[in-house]
Amino acid sequence: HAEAKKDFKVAWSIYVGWMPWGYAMDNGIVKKWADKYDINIEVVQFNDYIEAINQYTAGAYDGVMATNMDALAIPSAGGVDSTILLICDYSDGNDVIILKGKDDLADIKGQKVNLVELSVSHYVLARALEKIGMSEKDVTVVNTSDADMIAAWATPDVTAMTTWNPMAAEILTEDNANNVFDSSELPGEIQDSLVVNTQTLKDNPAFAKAMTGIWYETMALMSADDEAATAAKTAMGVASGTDLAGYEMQLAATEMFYTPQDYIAFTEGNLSELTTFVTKFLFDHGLLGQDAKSPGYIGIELADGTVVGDEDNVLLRYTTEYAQMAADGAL
Amino acid sequence: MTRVTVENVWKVYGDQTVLENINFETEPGSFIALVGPSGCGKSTFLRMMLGDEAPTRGRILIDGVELEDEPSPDRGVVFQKYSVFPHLTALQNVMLGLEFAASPFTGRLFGRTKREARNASLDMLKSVGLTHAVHKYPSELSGGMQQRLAIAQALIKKPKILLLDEPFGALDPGIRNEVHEIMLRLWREEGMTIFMVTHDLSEAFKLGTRVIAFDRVRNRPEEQKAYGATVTFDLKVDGKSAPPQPPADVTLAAAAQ
Amino acid sequence: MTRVTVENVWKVYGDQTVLENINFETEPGSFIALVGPSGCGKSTFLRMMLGDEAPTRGRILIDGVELEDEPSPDRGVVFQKYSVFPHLTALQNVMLGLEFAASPFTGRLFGRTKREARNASLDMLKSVGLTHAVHKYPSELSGGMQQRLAIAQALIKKPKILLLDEPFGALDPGIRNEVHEIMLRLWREEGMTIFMVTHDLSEAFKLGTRVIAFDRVRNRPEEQKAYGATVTFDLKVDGKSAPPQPPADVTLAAAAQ
Amino acid sequence: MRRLINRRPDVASRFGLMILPFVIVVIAYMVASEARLSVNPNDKLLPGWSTISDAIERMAFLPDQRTGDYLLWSDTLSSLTRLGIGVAIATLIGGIFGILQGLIPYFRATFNAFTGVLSMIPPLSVLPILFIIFGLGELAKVMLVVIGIVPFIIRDLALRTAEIPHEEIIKAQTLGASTWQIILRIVVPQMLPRLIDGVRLSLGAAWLFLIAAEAIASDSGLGYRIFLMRRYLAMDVILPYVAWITILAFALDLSLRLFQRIAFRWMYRGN
Amino acid sequence: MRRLINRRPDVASRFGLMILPFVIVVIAYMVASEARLSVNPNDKLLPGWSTISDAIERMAFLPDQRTGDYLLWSDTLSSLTRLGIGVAIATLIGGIFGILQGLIPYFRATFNAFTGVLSMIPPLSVLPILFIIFGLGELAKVMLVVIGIVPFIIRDLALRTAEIPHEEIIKAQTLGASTWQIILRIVVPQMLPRLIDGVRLSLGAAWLFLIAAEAIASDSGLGYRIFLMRRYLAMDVILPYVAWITILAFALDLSLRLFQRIAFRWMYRGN
Ligand SMILES: Nc1ncnc2c1ncn2[C@@H]1O[C@H](COP(=O)(O)OP(=O)(O)OP(=O)(O)O)[C@@H](O)[C@H]1O
Ligand SMILES: Nc1ncnc2c1ncn2[C@@H]1O[C@H](COP(=O)(O)OP(=O)(O)OP(=O)(O)O)[C@@H](O)[C@H]1O
Ligand SMILES: [Mg+2]
Ligand SMILES: [Mg+2]
Repeated sequence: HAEAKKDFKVAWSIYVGWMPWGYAMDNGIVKKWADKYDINIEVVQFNDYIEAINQYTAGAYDGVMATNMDALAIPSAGGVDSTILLICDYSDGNDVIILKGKDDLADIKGQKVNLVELSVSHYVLARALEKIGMSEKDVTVVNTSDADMIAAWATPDVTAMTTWNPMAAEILTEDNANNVFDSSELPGEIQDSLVVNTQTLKDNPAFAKAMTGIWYETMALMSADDEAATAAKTAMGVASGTDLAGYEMQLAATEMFYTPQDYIAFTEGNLSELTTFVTKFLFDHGLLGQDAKSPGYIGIELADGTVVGDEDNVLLRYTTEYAQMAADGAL
Repeated sequence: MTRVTVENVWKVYGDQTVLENINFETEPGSFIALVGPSGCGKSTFLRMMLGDEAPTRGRILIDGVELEDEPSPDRGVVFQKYSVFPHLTALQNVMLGLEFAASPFTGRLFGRTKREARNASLDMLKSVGLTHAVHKYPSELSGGMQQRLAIAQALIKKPKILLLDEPFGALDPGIRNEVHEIMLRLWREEGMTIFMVTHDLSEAFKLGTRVIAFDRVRNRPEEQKAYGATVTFDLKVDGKSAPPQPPADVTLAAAAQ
Repeated sequence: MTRVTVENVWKVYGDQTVLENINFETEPGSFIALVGPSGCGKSTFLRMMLGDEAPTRGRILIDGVELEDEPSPDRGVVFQKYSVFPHLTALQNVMLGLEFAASPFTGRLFGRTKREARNASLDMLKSVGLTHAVHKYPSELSGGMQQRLAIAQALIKKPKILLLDEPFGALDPGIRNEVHEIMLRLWREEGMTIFMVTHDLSEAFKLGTRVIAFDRVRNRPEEQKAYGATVTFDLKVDGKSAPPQPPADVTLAAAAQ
Repeated sequence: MRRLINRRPDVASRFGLMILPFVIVVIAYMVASEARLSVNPNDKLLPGWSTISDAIERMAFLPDQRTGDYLLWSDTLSSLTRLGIGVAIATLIGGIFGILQGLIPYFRATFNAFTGVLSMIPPLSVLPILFIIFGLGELAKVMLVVIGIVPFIIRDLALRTAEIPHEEIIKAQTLGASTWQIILRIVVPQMLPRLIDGVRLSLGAAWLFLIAAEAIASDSGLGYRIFLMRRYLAMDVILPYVAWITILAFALDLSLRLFQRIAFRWMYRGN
Repeated sequence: MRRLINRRPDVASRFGLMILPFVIVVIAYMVASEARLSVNPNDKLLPGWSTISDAIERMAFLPDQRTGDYLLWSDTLSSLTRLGIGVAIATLIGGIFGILQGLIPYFRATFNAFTGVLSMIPPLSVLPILFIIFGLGELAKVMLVVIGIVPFIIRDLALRTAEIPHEEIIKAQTLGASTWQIILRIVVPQMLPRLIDGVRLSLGAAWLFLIAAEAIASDSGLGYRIFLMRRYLAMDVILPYVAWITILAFALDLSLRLFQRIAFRWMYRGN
């Protein structure tokens, strides 16, 4: 059912790499680009990341900020054909395994690990254990709400934790907290992306163009080395509940894709290998659906058109088409 | 003037027969006092008169027409308690019946009709001696005043029949006498038929033109369920101003269980 | 045998004087009937006798010793309502007083002491005619039975003084007569002093050896607050079996307000 | 020695006793805070008074750097608006359904079991469905409050309505009232104060659901702020917010009670 | 035509009316589900019956691949244990404080205002402090339930205790009872059934807090599972879990009521 529409809603939640969306909404960048293409775009902030993805999956939103892993496990596994329009950043140290009083990852054996179950943290833990020849069977996972990580750390019961920034940074200021593994050892595996409904995208290229325009204009603004950039980053820091310094610290653990070229170059790298790590994790945890017989149950179409996994069940796609337009100045 | 005919009325709750085979007919303008031991079914009988309950067998006729099967303004009632509305002042309580009749949708009157209803109600309150309390809420009135208010409230609808269920049972003896006088006067003026349930035999004989007693005839335990109370005596009282002496042949058993 | 002396007792609530200048002394073994209009302070007086309230001025002496300032077992009480404990059977209600005395910590008796308390209680229940109902809960008893139970419960503590606040006000006339007889018998047997508040003058004269009426003397609105009720008549009744006729010189005003 | 049960504190000691537990809590907090701060001067869990008062000043009396709002007040406005609308809707629905359910046998037969079952469902567990049905704007938050408290209000009011003495209903009918007139002139006026009682009883739950809704999808409100700050364990902000919510809850309760006293004098006249 | 208020459905139509709203809800669900599934056969929001019954079979009757547990039952056991312990503790504390607060003037003067304030604090907002005091294990979850419902139970019971007719207390004293004996023999036995009423009224809140606690830090329990499944919008699991919680809540309520009837016959004898 091909139908062009005028009103679009995109959901985002507070995370270092996505703060620019809020800034763009507050400062007229969204409106400017929407007007340019004669559409309306509302960028809506969610307090709860999962609720944002659920809303998108249920069809209430046209786009959402999500990691590649969650995009695959929630909308794609739920039959909603989704496209990664652009990758905002990848986690380069934002996700951290922290041990209390110990400084070697191997010491995690036998401990209870507090983390948000089935989230990126869980993935980082699984990958880290894999790297040192252990598996999840060697630890006990305790599901803990992200909002309570810091308070949880302060209790004596909690000795091991996997979480992300800003909580991780906050916890690491404690003397007994040691970073034993972080996502900088998994470069590119955790991609924070703008995910949109594939059908909507097909029917409304203007929407994709506007979103791409918004993003790279905001990126240009904040990556410059001037007062405007500082002001923008200060605003983003405050909006996420910290300040400029805190926000800069989080940015340091994030590989932002400030330009379309960064993104395009990334997709031309080992993306297909990276996705297999993710699909394996999801398959192992039963998150590809009850019908999934192999990690490749859901096909993932890369930017160059190749498909990882089942070609007949492609439900997640990467596209660089619009980033390329941005790179070419064609928006 | 109204004639009530009770024909072979039975009332059974589940497997418990409460009343059996009640038969009588009243003269127009009678004041019937109903007496009987506690639990014998006096209130049940009044509820049937009201149309709140239906007889299990038999029927009740008013002027030859069978009773409506739900309460209606031709049969007013005064209970021992909860007879007036606590959220309305005395005046509002009395006006209520007039408002219901004249204003089906809002249940309230305005302007001239309201003034008329108000005046009629004030007259009625005056005749029960509540002129000084028209703007008080029931919780501010004494028990006797509340019962007088309840009577005024019922009378303003000019019911053909007035049903009273132990209306004065909770009052002090002195106050009770006062209310008796008012009651008798209103009864004479309005010419309606009154049924009054009471536990007090002297009250029954003082007010009633006829005293009817309900009682169970069969009282052995195994008979308790199957048999109910019926009319055990029925006596015309002549000369209403006679002293409140029960006639010698009437046993007190009916009032004391 | 107990002598109660009431000396110049006043009771004031806030700025409302309820009782003023009450003075009398009772003979040992009296049965005092207290009458008076509603709200005149009869219950307040009983509460002071109980020690539940303190007199604002004056004092009450028992055999020359000032009252304890809280309820104690030498003064038993029966109220019109809530006099027995709904969660205990008749027998348990009566045993309770014995258990309190003998078992400070658990409030319960076991073994032999329990059997003794039980037998004493059964005797007491028998003397008020409740032998067949010893294992029933109060909600299963009629009003008259509940009041007899309350009396038994109070008497088992052998109080010097028994205080009754309209104990029979809610009972049917027939039942009331029965309980009167029981009451008189127990009073004679136990030889205690009884204070009974009642609204019913004939009851007062039937049971009392002395009838004391409280009433306000000054009733003008501006005097309402400053002046309370006091003793307006005080009459010895001789010959307890005399018919319940109030003496000619006593106005009924005290009972009817 | 009088029995403990008969001893009553005088006015002065009553006041002293009343503030005693509060004083103890404050002292306990101070001691614990002191202890933690002496180990780690940057401890965020139990901040000292000065940190807290700084935070209060920042939130309540200085404009936010980003938006220029005074955050405490704009959060309060958002939350109270949602709460107010939610409670108002719940009161309206609860009032209508409660009265009909308590009064009309056919209505009761239809809805009694249904509201019973509804009241047993924990609303938090059906949040995703609520958000889909009501979208994610203000409506969803308001509706969570409504759905959270309306079954209670209905059931409470239906019980109260059924407690109206049967005599009153009969009496009204002998005065010629129709069902509609009975509802309008007899039942509603007597049930309004009870409805307020029901609303007062459910205010606690209403706050709970409001905070839960704001925690999940919102960008302003007291609950939003608390959950945002929890990510940083900024107890210096959270504690004053909690205290503020408590004060607001108290004030709401009090004003409902006052309103009840003033609007329904008949309940309080006489005895 | 009789007035609507006087018309009563007979047994058959009463039953029909009772199930009517449930039938309507089920049909509405089926229609909506059908509509969504026809657009996207993998839709997770409103799964069809077969998907749901598969999920029920998987959760209730097949062992989990990873742990070998039957998840529904192990979750139920965890949750009911926590709920049971929490409610039991709250009942004990609420019983003791409620009775003392209702009966002893000095106690009331000390704690009345305090429990009033406590009951206004939304417990979810002070979670970090609870974690510090009670850790993050089972204790914390149980304590959240306790703290969530205990102020209500105390206040409810204190009110009920204060409603015991003054005459009874006086009478007990004239029978020679000390304060302790009054509590033991007069007040406690009469308040136990009321306490059960209070507990029944607070069961809804108890479930809510249990679910919230399990959502925050847990590795089993009904609330844990619902919030974990929420991550994947697995409504095929969430809906049966919600239904199951509703059934459990009903069963608990019913068994408390039955217990009350059996244990406190004196309340139900006679009239
Ligand atoms: N709705 C009912 N269902 C079953 N039994 C009932 C019902 N109403 C009354 N009864 C029974 O019918 C009998 C008569 O009750 P009723 O109230 O008419 O007595 P009464 O003569 O008015 O007694 P009292 O003098 O105490 O008011 C009683 O045994 C009562 O238990
Ligand atoms: N605790 C109190 N505080 C203030 N006023 C009180 C209190 N107790 C009683 N009163 C007032 O004292 C007066 C006497 O009351 P009391 O109950 O003693 O009257 P009574 O003679 O027993 O009346 P009744 O015959 O109606 O029982 C009344 O006006 C009452 O309002
Ligand atoms: Mg009756
Ligand atoms: Mg009195």
